[in-house]
Amino acid sequence: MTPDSTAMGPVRLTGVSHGFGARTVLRDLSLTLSERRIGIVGRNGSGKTTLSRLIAGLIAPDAGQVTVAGVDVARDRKAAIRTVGILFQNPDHQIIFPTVEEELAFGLRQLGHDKTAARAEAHAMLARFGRADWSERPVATLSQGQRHLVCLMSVLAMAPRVIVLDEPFAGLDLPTTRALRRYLDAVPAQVIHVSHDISALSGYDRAIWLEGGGVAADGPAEATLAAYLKAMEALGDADADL
Amino acid sequence: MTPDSTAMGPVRLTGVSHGFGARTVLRDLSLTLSERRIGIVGRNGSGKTTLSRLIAGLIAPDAGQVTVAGVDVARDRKAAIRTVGILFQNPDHQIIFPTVEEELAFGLRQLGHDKTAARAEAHAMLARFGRADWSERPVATLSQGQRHLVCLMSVLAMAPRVIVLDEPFAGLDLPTTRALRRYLDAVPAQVIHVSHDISALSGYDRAIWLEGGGVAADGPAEATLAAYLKAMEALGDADADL
Amino acid sequence: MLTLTSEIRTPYHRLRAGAKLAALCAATVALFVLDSVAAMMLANAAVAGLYLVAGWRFLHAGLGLLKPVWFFVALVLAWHGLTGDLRAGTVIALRLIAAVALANLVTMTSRFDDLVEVVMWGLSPLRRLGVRTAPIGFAIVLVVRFIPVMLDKARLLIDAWRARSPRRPGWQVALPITLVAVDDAEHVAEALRARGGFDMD
Amino acid sequence: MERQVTLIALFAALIAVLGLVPKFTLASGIPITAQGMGIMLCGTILGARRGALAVLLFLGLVALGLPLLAGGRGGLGVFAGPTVGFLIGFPIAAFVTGWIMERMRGAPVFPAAICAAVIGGILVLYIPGILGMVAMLDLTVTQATLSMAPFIPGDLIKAGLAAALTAALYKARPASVLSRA
Ligand SMILES: Nc1ncnc2c1ncn2[C@@H]1O[C@H](COP(=O)(O)OP(=O)(O)OP(=O)(O)O)[C@@H](O)[C@H]1O
Ligand SMILES: Nc1ncnc2c1ncn2[C@@H]1O[C@H](COP(=O)(O)OP(=O)(O)OP(=O)(O)O)[C@@H](O)[C@H]1O
Ligand SMILES: O=C(O)CCCC[C@@H]1SC[C@@H]2NC(=O)N[C@@H]21
Ligand SMILES: [Mg+2]
Ligand SMILES: [Mg+2]
Repeated sequence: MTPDSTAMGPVRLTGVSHGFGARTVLRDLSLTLSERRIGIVGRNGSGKTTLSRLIAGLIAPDAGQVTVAGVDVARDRKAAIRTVGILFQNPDHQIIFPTVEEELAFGLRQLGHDKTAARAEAHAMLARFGRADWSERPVATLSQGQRHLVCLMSVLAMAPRVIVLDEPFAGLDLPTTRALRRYLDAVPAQVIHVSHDISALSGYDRAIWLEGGGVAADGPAEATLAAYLKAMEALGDADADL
Repeated sequence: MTPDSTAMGPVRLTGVSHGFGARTVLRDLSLTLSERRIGIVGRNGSGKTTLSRLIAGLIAPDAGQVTVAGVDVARDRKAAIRTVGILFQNPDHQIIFPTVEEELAFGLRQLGHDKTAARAEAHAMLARFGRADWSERPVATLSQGQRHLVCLMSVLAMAPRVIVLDEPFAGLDLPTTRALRRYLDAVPAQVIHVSHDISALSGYDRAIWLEGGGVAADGPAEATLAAYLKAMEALGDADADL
Repeated sequence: MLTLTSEIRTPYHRLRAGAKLAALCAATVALFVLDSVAAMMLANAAVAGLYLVAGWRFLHAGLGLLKPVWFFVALVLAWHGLTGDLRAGTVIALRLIAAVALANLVTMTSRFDDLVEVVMWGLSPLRRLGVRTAPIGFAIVLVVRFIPVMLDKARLLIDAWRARSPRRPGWQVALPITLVAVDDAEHVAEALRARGGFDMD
Repeated sequence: MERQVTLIALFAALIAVLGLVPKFTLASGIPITAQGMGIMLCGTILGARRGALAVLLFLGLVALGLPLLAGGRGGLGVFAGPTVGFLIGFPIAAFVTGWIMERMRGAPVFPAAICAAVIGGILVLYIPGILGMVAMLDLTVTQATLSMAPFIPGDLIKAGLAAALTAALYKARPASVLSRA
C-alpha cells in the first residue's frame, strides 16, 4: 500500500480555467487540496466531472496548472498514473476490455507488474469484494451496478496516492456501498469524492461546493454541506410550480 | 394527460422466465401490478433492469407472458409505446439524436403528432423543467446528470399510462430530484420505480424485493423496504472483513 | 462534426428545406451552364452577399467549411496552368467554390431532419409500390448520428486508457472501439424499440 | 428490424469514419484509403445483403452532399471522377464478400473472412475499378490493370485486419456478426 498521501504533497490547482468552445466551465480556480477526505458537490453541469478530469490529468487546463504531489499530471503521464486514479461517472466510459480480469489486470501491467503478478493481484482484488467468480465473466454480461464495481476495483487495484471518485455509489446496492465505504475509510490514499448524495460525504474533512464556474463555498464538510443543502432547498421552493 | 392507469388494467406477468444463455435471471415470475406507485429493490444483478425491460416489452420472456392493460407489450409494439414508457438506467443507452429537441420530439412524432405539434410539446416539457434554453443544445455537450434529465423528459413527454423508471434519481442534483419527485407525485400514470435509494420509495403503495430470480418479499412499501434494509444490514455484517 | 447546422441564427433558417434545396438545384445548374470568368466572379460575389446577410461571424463560419475546397482549387489552377488554359481553370475553380459554398449555405441553415424529410418526400412514390420507406429515413438519420458518436466514444475509450496507462494506445484499442460501437448500435436499436421503432408508419 | 437497420447504419458510419484516416493519392488520381477495409467489414460482419445495403447507404449520403469520402469529398461530383468504378464496385464487393462468408459458414471465422475479403474486397472490387479508370482516364485495360499494383500490399493488409477484427468480434459478440447469425 502507498504511504499516506498528504505527506507527499497536495493536489494543487493554480489559476485553472477550462471550457468547451465558447462555454467556460471553470474560471480561474485556485485550490490546495491536502485533507485526506474531500467531498465535491454542486448542481448538474457545475463542473464537477470537469474538475475531476483535470485533477486526473485527462484534460489539460486552458489556463493555469494542476499538480499532484508536484507532478504535472496533464504532461507527465507516467508519473501521473502512479499518483492519481480516477473512477469515471459512467462505467461504460471506463471499461476497455471484454473480460473482468483483463480490465483489472490492465492498470497493473501498466504499473510494470508482470503478467502473473497482475493476474494474481486482480484476483486478490476480486476476492476482497467477494467477486472471485467474476474473473472470466465478459463485462457485457454484468448489470450496470456490477460494471460500476468492476471499474472501482480496477482503480483501487492500482493503489494510487490520490483517488478521484465521480459518483462512486450511484447504482451500487447497499451491502456493496457499505463494503466500499469501509474500504475507503481504511485506505491510506487521499480521496476526492464527487457526489449528489450528501450523506455519503458526512464525516469528511472538507467539502467544496462548485457553482457558476467557481467555488461557492469551501471549508469543513459539515458547514459546507449544510450551506449547500440549505441553498438547494431554497431553490427548490423558488420553482415550486414546476 | 392520460386517465388514471389503474382503471385501464394492470401490468400482469404470468409465469415469466428470462435468462441470458445459460444464466436464468428471472424464474417463473407471476405478478399483478395495479397499485399506482410501486418500488422495485434488490441487489446488483438481481434482475431489476431485466424486469423493467420485460414490462416495457423491450425483450420477450423466454417463457410466460407480460401484458400491460391487456396489451402484449413484446408483440404489439404500436400499442405498447402508448401504454408503457421506460427510463433506461444509463442515459447513454437511451439517447438517439444529436440535439435535445430532436430527442424529445422523436417519441411524440412516433405517437403520431405532427412535426410542429411535437416540437411545441418538446419545448413545453423543457420549459416545465426550467430548461427551455436546451432545445438546440447538442446532447454531447451536456453533463451526465443533464443527459439523464433529457431522457426523463423524453419519456414523460409521451405521457404513457405506465412509467417504468430504472434509477431515475441517480446523478440528478437535489433541486432537479425534488422537481421530478413533485412531477411524479402529480402524474396520473402508474409508476414502477427501480431504486437502490430506499428513501426515494417512501410513501409508495407497494414494494417488491427481487432476489435469486424470484420475489423475496412483496407487499406494502414500508414493510417490504424495512425487511430488505434489515437483510442488507445483516449481510453487511456477515462480510465485515471485506 | 456532421451536423453542420450553424448555431448562428440566420433568416435562412426559417425557409423551408425543400424550397432551399430546389433553389440550390436551380442555381447549381445555372452555374454549370454559365461559362465566363465574369459570370463566375459575379456568382461568387452573390454567394458572399448571401452569407453576409447573416453577418460576418456567419461568413467566417462558412469560410471555415470551405477548407477542403482550397486544395482542389490549387490543383485545378496548377493543372490548367501547366496545360496553358488558365481561363478554363479559373472558371472551374470559381464554379467549384460557388457551388460548394451554396450547398454549404443550405446545409448550415437547414436542420438535418428537415433535409431527410425532403428525401423521404422524394421517396414517397416508392411507398405506393409497397416499399417501406420509413427505415430508409431512419437509417440516414442514424448514420449521421453514429459518425460523431463513434468518434466521441473512441475518444472516451482513449481517455479511459490514458487514465491508467502512460503509453499511447495502439492497435489494442481497435477491438474495444469496435465493441463500443456495436454495443452502442444495439442500445440505439433498443431505444428505438422503446419508442415505437419502425412499426409506426 | 430495428437491430438490422441500426447495424447497417453503424457500418455505413464506420466506412465514413475510416475515411478520416489520411489518404494518399497516387499519380493516377486514385487514393490509397482505409475505406476499402470498411467495405470488407460490411461483407464479413453483416453478410451479403445487409453489407451491400450499408455501402449503398453510405454512397447515398455521399451523393446527398455529405463529405464522407476519404479526404472529405462528397456530392454528386465524385461520381464523375476517376474513382467512379471503385464507387460502383464498393457495394458489389461487399455483397460478394458477404456471400462467400455466408457460404463458408462451416469454416472458422478468421480464414473464412480472409478468403472472403481477398476475393470480394480485392479481386471483385478491382474489376469495375479498372473499367472505370479505362473509361474516365482514357487508359488501356493493361495500363489500368498495371496501375493497380501499388494497392495490392495495402489491400492485403486491410483484408488481414478485417478478418482479425471479424473473428475477435465474433468471439466477444457472436450475435452481432450477422453473417453467422
Ligand atoms: N464536451 C463538451 N462540450 C461542451 N460543453 C460541455 C462538454 N462537456 C461538458 N460540458 C459542459 O460543461 C459543464 C460542466 O460539465 P460537467 O460534466 O463537469 O458537470 P458535472 O458537475 O459533472 O455535472 P453532473 O452532476 O450532471 O455530472 C456543463 O454545463 C456541460 O454542459
Ligand atoms: N446480456 C447479458 N448476458 C448475460 N447475462 C446478463 C446480460 N444482461 C444481464 N445479465 C445478468 O443478468 C442478471 C440481472 O441483470 P440486471 O441488469 O437485470 O440486474 P439489476 O438488478 O438491474 O442490477 P443493477 O442494480 O446492478 O442495475 C445479472 O446477474 C447480470 O449479470
Ligand atoms: O475515395 C474514392 O473516391 C474511392 C477510392 C477507391 C480507392 C480504391 S479501393 C481499392 C484500392 N485500394 C486502395 O487503397 N485504393 C483503391
Ligand atoms: Mg459529472
Ligand atoms: Mg439495473
